[in-house]
Amino acid sequence: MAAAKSSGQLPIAKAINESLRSALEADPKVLVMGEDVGKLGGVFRVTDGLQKDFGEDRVIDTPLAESGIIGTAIGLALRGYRPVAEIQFDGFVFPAYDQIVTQLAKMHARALGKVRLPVVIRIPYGGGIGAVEHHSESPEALFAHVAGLKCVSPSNASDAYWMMRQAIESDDPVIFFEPKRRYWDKAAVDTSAIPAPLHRARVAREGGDLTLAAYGPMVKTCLEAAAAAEEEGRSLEVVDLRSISPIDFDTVQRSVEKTGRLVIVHEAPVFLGAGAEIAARITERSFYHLEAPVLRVGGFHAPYPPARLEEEYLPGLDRVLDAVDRALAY
Amino acid sequence: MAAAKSSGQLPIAKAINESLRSALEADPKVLVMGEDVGKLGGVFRVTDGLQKDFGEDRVIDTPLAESGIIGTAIGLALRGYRPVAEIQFDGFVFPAYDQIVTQLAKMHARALGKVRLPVVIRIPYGGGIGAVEHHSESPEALFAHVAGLKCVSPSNASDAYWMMRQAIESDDPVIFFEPKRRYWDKAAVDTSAIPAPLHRARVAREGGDLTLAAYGPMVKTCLEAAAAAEEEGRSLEVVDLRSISPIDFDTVQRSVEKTGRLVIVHEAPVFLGAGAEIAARITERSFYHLEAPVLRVGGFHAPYPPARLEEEYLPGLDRVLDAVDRALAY
Amino acid sequence: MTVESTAARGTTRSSGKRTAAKTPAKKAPAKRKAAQPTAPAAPAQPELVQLLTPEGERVEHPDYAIDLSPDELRGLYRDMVLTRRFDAEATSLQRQGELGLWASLLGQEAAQIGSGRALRDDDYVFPTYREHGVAWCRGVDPANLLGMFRGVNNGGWDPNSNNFHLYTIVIGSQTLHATGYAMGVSKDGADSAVVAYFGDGASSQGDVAEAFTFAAVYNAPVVFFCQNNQWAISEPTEKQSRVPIYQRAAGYGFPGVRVDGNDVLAVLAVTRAALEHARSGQGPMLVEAFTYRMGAHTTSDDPTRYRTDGERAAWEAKDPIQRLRAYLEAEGLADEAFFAGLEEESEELGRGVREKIRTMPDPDTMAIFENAYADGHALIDEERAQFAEYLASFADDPADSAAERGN
Amino acid sequence: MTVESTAARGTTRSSGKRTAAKTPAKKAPAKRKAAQPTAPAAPAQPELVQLLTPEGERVEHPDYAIDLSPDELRGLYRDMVLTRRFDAEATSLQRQGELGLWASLLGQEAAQIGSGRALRDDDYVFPTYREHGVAWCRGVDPANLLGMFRGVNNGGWDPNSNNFHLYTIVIGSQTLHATGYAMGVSKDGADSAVVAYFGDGASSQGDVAEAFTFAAVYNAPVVFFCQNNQWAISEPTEKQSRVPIYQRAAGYGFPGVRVDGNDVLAVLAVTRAALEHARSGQGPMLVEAFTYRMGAHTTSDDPTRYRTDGERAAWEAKDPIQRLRAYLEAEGLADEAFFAGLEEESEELGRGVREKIRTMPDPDTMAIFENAYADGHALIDEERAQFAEYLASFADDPADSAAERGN
Ligand SMILES: Cc1ncc(C[n+]2csc(CCOP(=O)(O)OP(=O)(O)O)c2C)c(N)n1
Ligand SMILES: Cc1ncc(C[n+]2csc(CCOP(=O)(O)OP(=O)(O)O)c2C)c(N)n1
Ligand SMILES: [Mg+2]
Ligand SMILES: [Mg+2]
Repeated sequence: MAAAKSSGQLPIAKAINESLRSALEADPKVLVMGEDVGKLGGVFRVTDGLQKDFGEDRVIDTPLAESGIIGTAIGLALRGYRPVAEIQFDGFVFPAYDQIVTQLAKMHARALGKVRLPVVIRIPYGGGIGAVEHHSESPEALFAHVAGLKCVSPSNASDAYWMMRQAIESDDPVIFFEPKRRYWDKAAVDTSAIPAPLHRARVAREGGDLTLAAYGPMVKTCLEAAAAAEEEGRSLEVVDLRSISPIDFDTVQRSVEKTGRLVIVHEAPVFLGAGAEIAARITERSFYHLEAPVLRVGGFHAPYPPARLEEEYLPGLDRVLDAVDRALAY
Repeated sequence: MAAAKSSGQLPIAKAINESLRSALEADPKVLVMGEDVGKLGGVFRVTDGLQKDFGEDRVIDTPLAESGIIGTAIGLALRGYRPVAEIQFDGFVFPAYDQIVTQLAKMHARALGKVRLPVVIRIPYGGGIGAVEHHSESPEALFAHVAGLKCVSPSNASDAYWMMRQAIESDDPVIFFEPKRRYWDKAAVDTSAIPAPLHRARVAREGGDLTLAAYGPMVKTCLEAAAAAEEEGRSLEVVDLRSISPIDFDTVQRSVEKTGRLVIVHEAPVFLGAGAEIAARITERSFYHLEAPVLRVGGFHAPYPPARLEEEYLPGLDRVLDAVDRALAY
Repeated sequence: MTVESTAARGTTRSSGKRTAAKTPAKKAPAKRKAAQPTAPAAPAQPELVQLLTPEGERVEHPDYAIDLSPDELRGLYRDMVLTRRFDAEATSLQRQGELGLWASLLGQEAAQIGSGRALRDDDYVFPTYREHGVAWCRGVDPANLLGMFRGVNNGGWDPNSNNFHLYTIVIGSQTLHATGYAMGVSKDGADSAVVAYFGDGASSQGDVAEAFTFAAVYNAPVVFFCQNNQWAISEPTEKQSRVPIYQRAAGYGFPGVRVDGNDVLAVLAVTRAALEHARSGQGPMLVEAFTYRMGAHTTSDDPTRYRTDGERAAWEAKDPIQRLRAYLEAEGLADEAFFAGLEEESEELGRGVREKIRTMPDPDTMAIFENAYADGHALIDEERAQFAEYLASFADDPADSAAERGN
Repeated sequence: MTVESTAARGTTRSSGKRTAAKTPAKKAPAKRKAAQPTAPAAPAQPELVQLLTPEGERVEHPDYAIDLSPDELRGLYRDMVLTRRFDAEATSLQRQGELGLWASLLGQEAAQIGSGRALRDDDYVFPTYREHGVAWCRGVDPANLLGMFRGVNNGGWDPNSNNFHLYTIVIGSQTLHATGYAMGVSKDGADSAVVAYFGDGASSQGDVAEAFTFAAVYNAPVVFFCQNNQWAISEPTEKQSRVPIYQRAAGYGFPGVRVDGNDVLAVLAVTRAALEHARSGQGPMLVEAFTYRMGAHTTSDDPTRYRTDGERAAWEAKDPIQRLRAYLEAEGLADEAFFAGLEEESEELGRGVREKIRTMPDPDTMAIFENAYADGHALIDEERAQFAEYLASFADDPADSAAERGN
């Protein structure tokens, strides 16, 4: 437990573990629940050791029923608890979709503000781990479109730690998208630092020629693309959005009005993905600053492919740089 | 039954009824199923009289369970049937969301094309009828984002008739969004005409100054706005998209490259709504033709309001014309 | 027409079918009994817990007993009468255009008052959209219930003021909320209980099954209270289950019982027992109240399309209010003054509701943007500001107003 | 290591706990029996249908009988042995990196072969992701099952070739497909039956409950076959239900039965009866096969985190293959030549699978865009074209290739 109080290099999975641990310690109302989160510590070990230390009453193995997990989490929140519910993989959140969009998202408004539902839903999401079907999806747009929810996705261990604490402290429901293929990426986590606001974007790398905007797993890809582009003499700015609902358009706009060009990258399908909204809104806000149309790099309008095709399917360095080339060609 | 074989003025609800009737007559594999679709004829009477004429075996009152309705429709389709499943109201589709996005949408690809799921899901959607919560939503973006589904929405009785026939004939799953507040709007339906392709947009009114793009219930609003604008000397072109997945971008692009300006209107929330995709893509396609950013008029990022506020919430003539003014001011 | 007229009419009309003598119901409970050769202690369905026959005769049940004072009995009667009156008032307000919709509880008064009066203050209720009688027992201002049906809000009372959650429209969802709440009660070490109301139709929803599973696995103190009113809009119960719904509980590992839902005494006794079961750490229980929706599903519904007058008539003979009145009268537990006073109180209630609803203000336009989030959201802030500016533009430029544009 | 070695080891190891004599299992079924004073006809759980004890002794059951020829008995044994061998081969292919994942059926051979061999050709199966033994019975090419675990497709065999639907990963969903399919069978007037496989964990999913409801209401000819292998990844069955799962059926209005899932004869008999029940118009039935997942949940799982060696050892004593072998040997129904021949056949099977998998081609990149739609979709066409152009650009301009950019 000492680790939680100090700084150090942590992988994202462990940073979330430490964050949950510190939240469980700080507030007796915080609960962790989900399938296999107890003894097993979750299939990614994100909740490793928590049940041992906080007991079965606070770290709860649930029946295999996602609607039941979220529905009872809502009931627990109504009773004054702050449940952090895990959905085992992105593709398994849909049985709970009704409870999330119809109940969790709307109950605060339905009650004219008289009840609050501080529920966090953790979803390991995205591809790149060579998994079978349903284990590699990026469904964030399906939640961000829905009013009443907030959606965030950290790209690094420090954000993972702090954003989880902030999500748990939020009185609104937060869908916490965990970039599963980056779970083992390490970074320094200063657990005593004062964190940036949960929904604020961050300029992860400065540049002048073009802005790359991304969140979660694609931030690393964009940073690598920016490094590669630098060798070709191009200076790319990388914005880590961190939050998908709300989106910090101000930060993106500032960057775009400096660079004049924007490429948005996400694993989720391009069609009606978060990039569509960013493109539309930034074009409206910065119409006279844009020297090229906002371009998007992301998934295709096809089911996530089998693992042997995912490397081609997922946006990588080359596809990002291809879009950069095209944007710069205007 | 004679009506189905002739032309005449029909309200949309009745046109769909006639379309279902003719499909049930034409193909013994067509089934109609859902809550209260039998004796009651559905809460909007869209299936009125069908059970009486085709029997309980083909027009099936189901248990009150949407996941069950879609899940068994999938099984029936695997057995060779062509089920048309009704979801009673937009807000009640979410319990079936998992079956729709995880099974219905993906099974054809999962089977490498070896099975087909010709399932139509009818959803009366949208607001404007003074209903209680969950009866006025526009969730189409949540389906259009998902590969494997097709989404359409007719704006008039003739399209309602023909598009339903085409949806039933499609070997892909089709989500058929019925503009419930226009159910009683009448138009001529020529049941012997050769229909346009299901996913083709239609220029509903020609104009030169600006393009309005809409689908379903908002087409009428846009046509009214265009008429009002004409009195002010402005010539608006109105594109009825008809299909939301796929979207006929070519038709929109042609119109925009003529007018130079585009306003998209839908009831669904603007944030990550279909308008975002159209704005992003048309801006990319027609970057040098656009004299103003693509503007969007739609719902806010808030739960659909109680009935006494819906008139203000819903895009109406004024909000459309306000956007037109803003677009023309560039 | 008095608030009790439906009951009276019902019994009168149907008593013709059930007895040779056409004596008005109120006057002749004994006659009706005489006309039925079977012992009143044996209800038609052996599995149905009953303590008061449709004719108003007290009978005993081996597992469930009740002993109420005259005051308590009159209280239950009063609750049912006032609830029915409120409900009738709401129906007529809908006809007058004051409400967009109303979901009447007509016929289900005993199921709701009986269960509602079994509750302690610290118990918590998760209703559907039809629990006006339970709301009454919880002390929720009836006018508050009308807000969502009028279209001024989507609920909007404070659930924690009366431990009565908001109405839930999406079928079955609330059973999971109730279960989660009950899990929280256990965690707190409290001995409160939770009641989840749902309908016969709702019993088909996956959420309800999941609620059964969670409640059983965590031994949560929740009573699942199913009002089987025979219909889910146009679908009879056979479209949801081919066995009695209460039997479902056993397969999840907790007891289920079917009670005569038109017998307020039996419902009270059974619900008390179920709550005690939950409270004492024995976990969930399922109560199926066998009752009847005497009116339309909602004011938008037309039940003549799917059911017969005869069916309704048969159920009117089992009217929950009428049978308690027959008992009160036969046992001399209430006099004319009581009934007259109640009549007046009903009128008063109706008048009060009418006035409140007619003066209920429409929400402010900008309320569209309120309460979507507890901690705010940048997009909503932006949209609120843009919309306010848009609205203000009409004030600036009257020539550009909606009226001008003919809308 | 032979294909039967797990079974042999298992029984040997655990027999020490169960009997004083350390005699190797194969040789001494009688001894083991003698060491257990209770009559072998009385299984530990009275509700469990058993026809062959763990020691390999034939017992009778009042409701379920079976009479198989020596050929049929040897056939069942062969099926189980080959299935286990295939499964072991897949596990080792995963360790060698040929598969991304494998979900082993080790221990569940009797549940799968017994039920699979009860089927007629025109019956239809909806499996989970673990029904390799059922697939074997249906004649699906074992190599086909590996495609999704290798990551070359998401299933991809033609379900209608063998009336064996694709594997379904999202828990419980397939029970509704099976029910709908069975509704279609009824509509067609056919007398086929449908089997929906699911797990103990799956029993908690709302979809499964909805499938029960639909099947009961429409009297669909579907057998719900639950392999209760005691675990849903790390969660024991108590986290899903507090009563035996087969009991759930009664609450939905159809029969449920628990069978010893490690007894291939009992599973065959019970499944035949259930299929006959469905076929003959009596509607659905639930079979709970009480068995054990002897291996990890999948090759990604580490069961030492949540269960003891002792538990596995206890179940190894009930090994499905070993008990049938004991019976065959004791009754003289199979000789050394049979076992040796089978050993060879197993090796052959393993070799064949190994070869097929190692030469299984990766899909073409452009397969990403195939089969998303049956009738095409403009957006996919556009994206396919753009992507093809993008890929072609590397060919045009090698200086701009991925290799150059260090990725
Ligand atoms: C998920 C969902 N599907 C459909 C509906 C539409 N609907 C409203 S009430 C109702 C019938 C409910 O029947 P029951 O549960 O028996 O309750 P009752 O109305 O009889 O009190 C239906 C289908 C809904 N509200 N929610
Ligand atoms: C809807 C859904 N939630 C979670 C998972 C992840 N998951 C895969 S298998 C499994 C356990 C299944 O247990 P059971 O039904 O008993 O089948 P078994 O694996 O034991 O054969 C879980 C939780 C899933 N595949 N689908
Ligand atoms: Mg009902
Ligand atoms: Mg299992």
